[in-house]
Amino acid sequence: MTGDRIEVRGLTKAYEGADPLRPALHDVDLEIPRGRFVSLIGPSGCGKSTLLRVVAGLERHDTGTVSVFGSTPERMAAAKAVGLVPQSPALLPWQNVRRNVSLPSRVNRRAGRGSEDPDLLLRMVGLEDAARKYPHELSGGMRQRVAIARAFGIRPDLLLMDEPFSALDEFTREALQLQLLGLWERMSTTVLFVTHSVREAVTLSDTVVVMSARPGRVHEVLDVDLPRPRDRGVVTGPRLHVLEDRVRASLQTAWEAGAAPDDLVPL
Amino acid sequence: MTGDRIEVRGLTKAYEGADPLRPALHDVDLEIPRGRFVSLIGPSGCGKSTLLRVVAGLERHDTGTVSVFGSTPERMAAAKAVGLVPQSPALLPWQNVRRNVSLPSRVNRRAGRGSEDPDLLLRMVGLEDAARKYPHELSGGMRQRVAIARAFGIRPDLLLMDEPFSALDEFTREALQLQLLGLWERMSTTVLFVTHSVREAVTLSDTVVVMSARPGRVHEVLDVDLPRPRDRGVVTGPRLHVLEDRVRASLQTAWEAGAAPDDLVPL
Amino acid sequence: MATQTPARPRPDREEGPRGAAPRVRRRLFGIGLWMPATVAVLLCGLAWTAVAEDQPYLLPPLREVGTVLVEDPGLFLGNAWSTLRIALLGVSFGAGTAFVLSLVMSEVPVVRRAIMPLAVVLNVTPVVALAPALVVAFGFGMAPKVIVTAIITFFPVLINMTTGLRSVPVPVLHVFSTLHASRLEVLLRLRVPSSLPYALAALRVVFPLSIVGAVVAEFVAAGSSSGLGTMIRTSAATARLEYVYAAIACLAAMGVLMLALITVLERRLLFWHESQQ
Amino acid sequence: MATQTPARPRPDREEGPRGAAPRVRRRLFGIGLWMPATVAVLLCGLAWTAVAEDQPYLLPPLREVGTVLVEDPGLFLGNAWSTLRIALLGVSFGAGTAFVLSLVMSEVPVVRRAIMPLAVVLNVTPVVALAPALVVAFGFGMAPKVIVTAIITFFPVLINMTTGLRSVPVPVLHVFSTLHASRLEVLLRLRVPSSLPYALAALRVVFPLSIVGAVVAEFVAAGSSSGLGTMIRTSAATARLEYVYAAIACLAAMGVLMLALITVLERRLLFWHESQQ
Amino acid sequence: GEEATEEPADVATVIDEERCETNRAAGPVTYITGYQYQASVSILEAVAADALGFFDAVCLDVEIQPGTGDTIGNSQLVSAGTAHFTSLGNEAEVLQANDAGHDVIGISTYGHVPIATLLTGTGIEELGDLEGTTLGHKGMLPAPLEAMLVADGVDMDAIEIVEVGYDPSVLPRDQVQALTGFRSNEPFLLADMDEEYNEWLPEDYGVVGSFGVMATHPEWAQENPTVVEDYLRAIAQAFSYCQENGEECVGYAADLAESGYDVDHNLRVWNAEHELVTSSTPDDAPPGYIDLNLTEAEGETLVDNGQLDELPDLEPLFDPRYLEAVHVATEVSWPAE
Ligand SMILES: Nc1ncnc2c1ncn2[C@@H]1O[C@H](COP(=O)(O)OP(=O)(O)OP(=O)(O)O)[C@@H](O)[C@H]1O
Ligand SMILES: Nc1ncnc2c1ncn2[C@@H]1O[C@H](COP(=O)(O)OP(=O)(O)OP(=O)(O)O)[C@@H](O)[C@H]1O
Ligand SMILES: [Mg+2]
Ligand SMILES: [Mg+2]
Repeated sequence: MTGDRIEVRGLTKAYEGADPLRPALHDVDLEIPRGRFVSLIGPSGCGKSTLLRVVAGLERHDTGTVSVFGSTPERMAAAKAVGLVPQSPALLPWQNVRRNVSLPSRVNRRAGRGSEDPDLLLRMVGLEDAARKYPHELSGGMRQRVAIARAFGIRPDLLLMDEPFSALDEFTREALQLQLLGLWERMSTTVLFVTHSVREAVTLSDTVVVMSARPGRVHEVLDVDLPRPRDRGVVTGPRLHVLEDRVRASLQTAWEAGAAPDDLVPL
Repeated sequence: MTGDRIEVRGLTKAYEGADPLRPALHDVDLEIPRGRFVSLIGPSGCGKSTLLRVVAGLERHDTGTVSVFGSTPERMAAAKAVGLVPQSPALLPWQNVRRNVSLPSRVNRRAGRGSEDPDLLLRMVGLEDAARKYPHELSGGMRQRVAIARAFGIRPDLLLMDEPFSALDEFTREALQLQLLGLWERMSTTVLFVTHSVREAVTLSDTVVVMSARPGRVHEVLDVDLPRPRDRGVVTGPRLHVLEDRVRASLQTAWEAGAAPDDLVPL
Repeated sequence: MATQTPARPRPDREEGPRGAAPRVRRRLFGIGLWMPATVAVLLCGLAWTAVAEDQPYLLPPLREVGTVLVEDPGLFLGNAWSTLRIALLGVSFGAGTAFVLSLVMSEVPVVRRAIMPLAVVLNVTPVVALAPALVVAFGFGMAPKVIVTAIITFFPVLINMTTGLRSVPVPVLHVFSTLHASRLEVLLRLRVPSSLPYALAALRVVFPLSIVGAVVAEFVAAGSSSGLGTMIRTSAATARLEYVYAAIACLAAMGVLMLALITVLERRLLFWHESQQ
Repeated sequence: MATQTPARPRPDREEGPRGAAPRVRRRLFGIGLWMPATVAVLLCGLAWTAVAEDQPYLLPPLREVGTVLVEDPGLFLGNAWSTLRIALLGVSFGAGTAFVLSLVMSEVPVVRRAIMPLAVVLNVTPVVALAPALVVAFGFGMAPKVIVTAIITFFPVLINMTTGLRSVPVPVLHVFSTLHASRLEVLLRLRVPSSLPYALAALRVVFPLSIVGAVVAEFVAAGSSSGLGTMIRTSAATARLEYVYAAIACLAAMGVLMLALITVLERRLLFWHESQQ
Repeated sequence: GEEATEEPADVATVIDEERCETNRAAGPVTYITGYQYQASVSILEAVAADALGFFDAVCLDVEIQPGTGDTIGNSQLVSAGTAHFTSLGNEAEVLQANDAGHDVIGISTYGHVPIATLLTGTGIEELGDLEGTTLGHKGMLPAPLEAMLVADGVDMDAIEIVEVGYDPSVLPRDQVQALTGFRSNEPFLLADMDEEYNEWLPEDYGVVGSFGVMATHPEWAQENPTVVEDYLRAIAQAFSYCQENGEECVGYAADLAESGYDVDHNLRVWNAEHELVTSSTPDDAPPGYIDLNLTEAEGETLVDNGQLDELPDLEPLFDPRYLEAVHVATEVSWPAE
């Protein structure tokens, strides 16, 4: 039965105008049971964002199939069940923070999903003071937080986050990770999470998918069998470090597989 | 003598239209001797980017003085001695990667500074394959690397980097950190480096400046008395971990000082 | 809940970040704004006077133009109002239709492909040639003149809006897609606001253009007995140049006023756009 | 404000990322492009015929228009070339001057404040009123007509460029500032390319406008013995409507061609812009 | 407006050497037509004179420029020296041009009846019926027509006067009940449309008028009297030639008009106009003669309807001497013939 998972089979995608021998994604297979928290990690340019966009139904692919909980990505979106945090915050510059956050509740009302109170969302990401500011008056991290709050607001079935915490300091990041885990647990959301932080991938996920570049493909899928909730004890324990090291090692081989021999020369 | 350092004294800046009681920067004092590698770290929205822009002479300030090696930020720029990596990559969308990287060599030629070979720069950041791509065909991390290569290219006296590695995976990041240190050592560049990674701040810098928010101010200045070069032995050693923990502790107090009590509520 | 001072659009920021103390500039603001225009106008006045002395049948002495204006302001006001009404009605119809059409065209490519060539045909058809037919169809009233003005103002808005509606950042479009925003929602909540800088540039073009349109309409459409265009025409026919140029002065004043209005509008609507930073 | 724009310039992507297989659409591409326009033109033709039968004074039978065109294509080609030459010269001068002025104005606020009101005055002055004076000043040649066309095409370019030159992302400006790029370099390397979408929208407006300008110029400037405008005028006076509309058809063809050209230009110059994604 | 299609009409020089030199020394002479290359009296002759080599025969290098129909504009061009001769619609326009500050004088007047005509539907049986109806004109109600209406006791305030375009079909479509026109133009166009109409002629109401006036700059004429004389000489010669050979002359005009030409219609215009000239010229006067008495009467109509404040001194505004100098009795002196 495919109704309870995201299934990507033999996915290949080359961007138009790019070298067709080095597609952005090559023969990617991936299976994500409903309710899982899956991290994507891999070298820069390996196709993580592309994969996310394909799963969200935002990008055509060349061959292969993508099904999301037994339906197409498009139909998922129709139910307003997908929350997206793109790599760039993608805010509406002419609306203030509060209206940006409450945007989903004003769009596609017929999907009939309730949405969170924007003020609560802003408190969640520590921006209640900035509610009336406009995007051009925000710092980079603040913009990212607005995008996160916006995605949280629709209580999505599937949450696609592309490096959502990259511009945040460790403590804000940690606080938001907790918020994210809370949301995930309460709503049994499925999360596909792109990150560059091995530690973040391991502390948050059930599964870490390591990708490699040129062409973009799945290098290794690692299960994180740590108990939940991931409280301080778990997060600082030795098992975590072992896992971290395994992911890092996998990432290193992925990185070396993708990097051409003379890729990184010292100047 | 102020000729051999960057001096910021009593710097206060409030953006127009924002609450004047909570300026973006409040009474900031900072001294950076020439040739130092200084990291700025602090909660999101504490004014790191603003401080960087003021030092670069890109933003007016209300009170206080800023002098860069005994001259004004503007005169530094006139000598094309400042390399800037802004928080957003800020590439020219109509030029390909190679031309974006070689932009500094085409601009302000009368400053008469030589500049690096763009192909070498692209190899440095692992983008020689993407030389003919346009920014809209790049991944987020690739764009960031283009911006880094561009800033390296002018062999600046002062390098201002605003979270330059935030969108890069650990290994690419590490490789570029090495490149950066190499550049810094060879050219005795002064580096002001904004990061959210405590580990990055400690491994790279001579000094870590911890800032706190609301209003943005200097919370603590920590010296990193680790030997150079920071090879593997140093970087994995226990002294580093102690320092990391000190910075993290400082950052935590800074974060708590800035965060309003009810800032981050669980949803 | 802490209430924050809302960040508002800022009036004057030409000189970039490195400027003198802002306070001083504020003081000079008024002078800086009006001086250059005044000087330019004065210079033109001088040049005018020189030519007028040399070739009186080309340009009337400025003094006479002034006299005419001062002696019977009512005459000019009345005719100006008559022309302005046509201009405003015309630009409302023309720009309005263009706006709506551009929305439809941006959504339905077939419509775009069908309409664009027709719009071009309409645009290159000299209205002067159409005017008689319009009078036949709509009689001697204001209608044909309003239509001529509407035709003239239609195209710039259509073109600018078409470009503007397409100028949307892809990531934001993606967010709307995942929300499964309807095409209408994407249009109204994303494309239309994104196109505002283009729309306002178009308005800057077509508001003055509407005045020209109204004047030309008065020239060519049958049944014009009032309006500055009629005045220019009849005065030119009897070589009463001072009236011609007095009327042109009124037209110019109307145009400058309209542009000032749009600038104010722009400041309020586009405070978020990079062109205002 | 970094707008991230993935994806290459693709020729035909109206339907968003979720479309059918691209190959099939490629095949239909040609038809899809021409069909709607053809249908629209056919429909207009039918409407025309209906009106023409009813009111032969208003519209001549289409057949007659066609006959006239077919019988003496040389006549129309010659006159079209004559008008086109004026239009192209006029738009080069008008748009060129506007381009240069907009550069100067964007750099020197004083110049902007001095010139903008004069530009508005020029823009609202009905050129029809100016034409006789221009003939006196410049003789019977092409000059006065080119000037009239230039005046008409000047303003839209000036306005769009002024907006376009200001639409620069702040972070990129900052990079140029730290390089201490001269104002000229910022202008040429940053502002001008950034303004291209606006410039091309302006060209789309003013190229067809230049044709109207040339026609109107032929109407009002003495010494016009050739050109489609003259043809429209003299044929209308002798009620030879089939010539009037055949001439208008030529004008329309010229306008559509110009627009197609600009579309091609846009594809080549703006592949990087979000409006082309 | 270049010397297109120069016919190989090798007319020998008809004036003596010295005069020829004087004319040549004056350089190119520009004539701006009243309205395009319309085959009206005073326009067609110039076109024909050029094509037939009559100008060459008097050693003149004449450049013909098509006018736009804007007579004030034309007189402005003459006044500014951009052009040297122009055709004005009637003598009243000479007065108006001078009133407007343009320096032009009339040197010949071919038609001595108003060419303006009032066309009405067949329902209008007397001018009084126009009260309460709409009258269409093309820019300005011609003075002779207004004089005609006033002379017939029509209450002008009771007529709605509107400007209409060039399209005469507004009359049969009943958008206007009366339409001003030229005797040589609109009646033919309406006839082409198979429409019935009534035509009202001002002279039937005792209103005088004129058409086909050649004008030039007074000072320039004084400096170049032989040029003006010989110009009129060639025109006069062309007039008599085209009376016989209308089709040929209209053909020359058609050659000049690069943007299409309605030969048949223009031939009708020419025929109508030159017949009016002949019928309005007394047997003892040459075509083009100037009669200041008639001019004065015409001027009065302008004063009456307010287009002129007062009648100026007519003497300096018309100079018949140039025409007279090249005529022997009523015949143009053209020695080669
Ligand atoms: N152009 C602006 N107008 C008004 N306020 C601004 C502007 N830019 C920044 N601010 C405000 O100034 C404060 C500091 O912003 P800044 O960008 O310097 O933060 P930062 O330390 O770089 O944060 P981050 O780590 O999130 O990038 C923030 O509160 C922000 O809202
Ligand atoms: N719109 C596009 N057109 C052409 N090529 C593209 C486009 N978007 C991405 N690519 C290419 O596809 C590859 C994968 O890009 P993608 O953005 O998916 O990488 P990523 O894994 O998200 O990298 P990063 O960690 O740097 O964000 C890259 O080589 C990139 O150059
Ligand atoms: Mg990415
Ligand atoms: Mg920042």
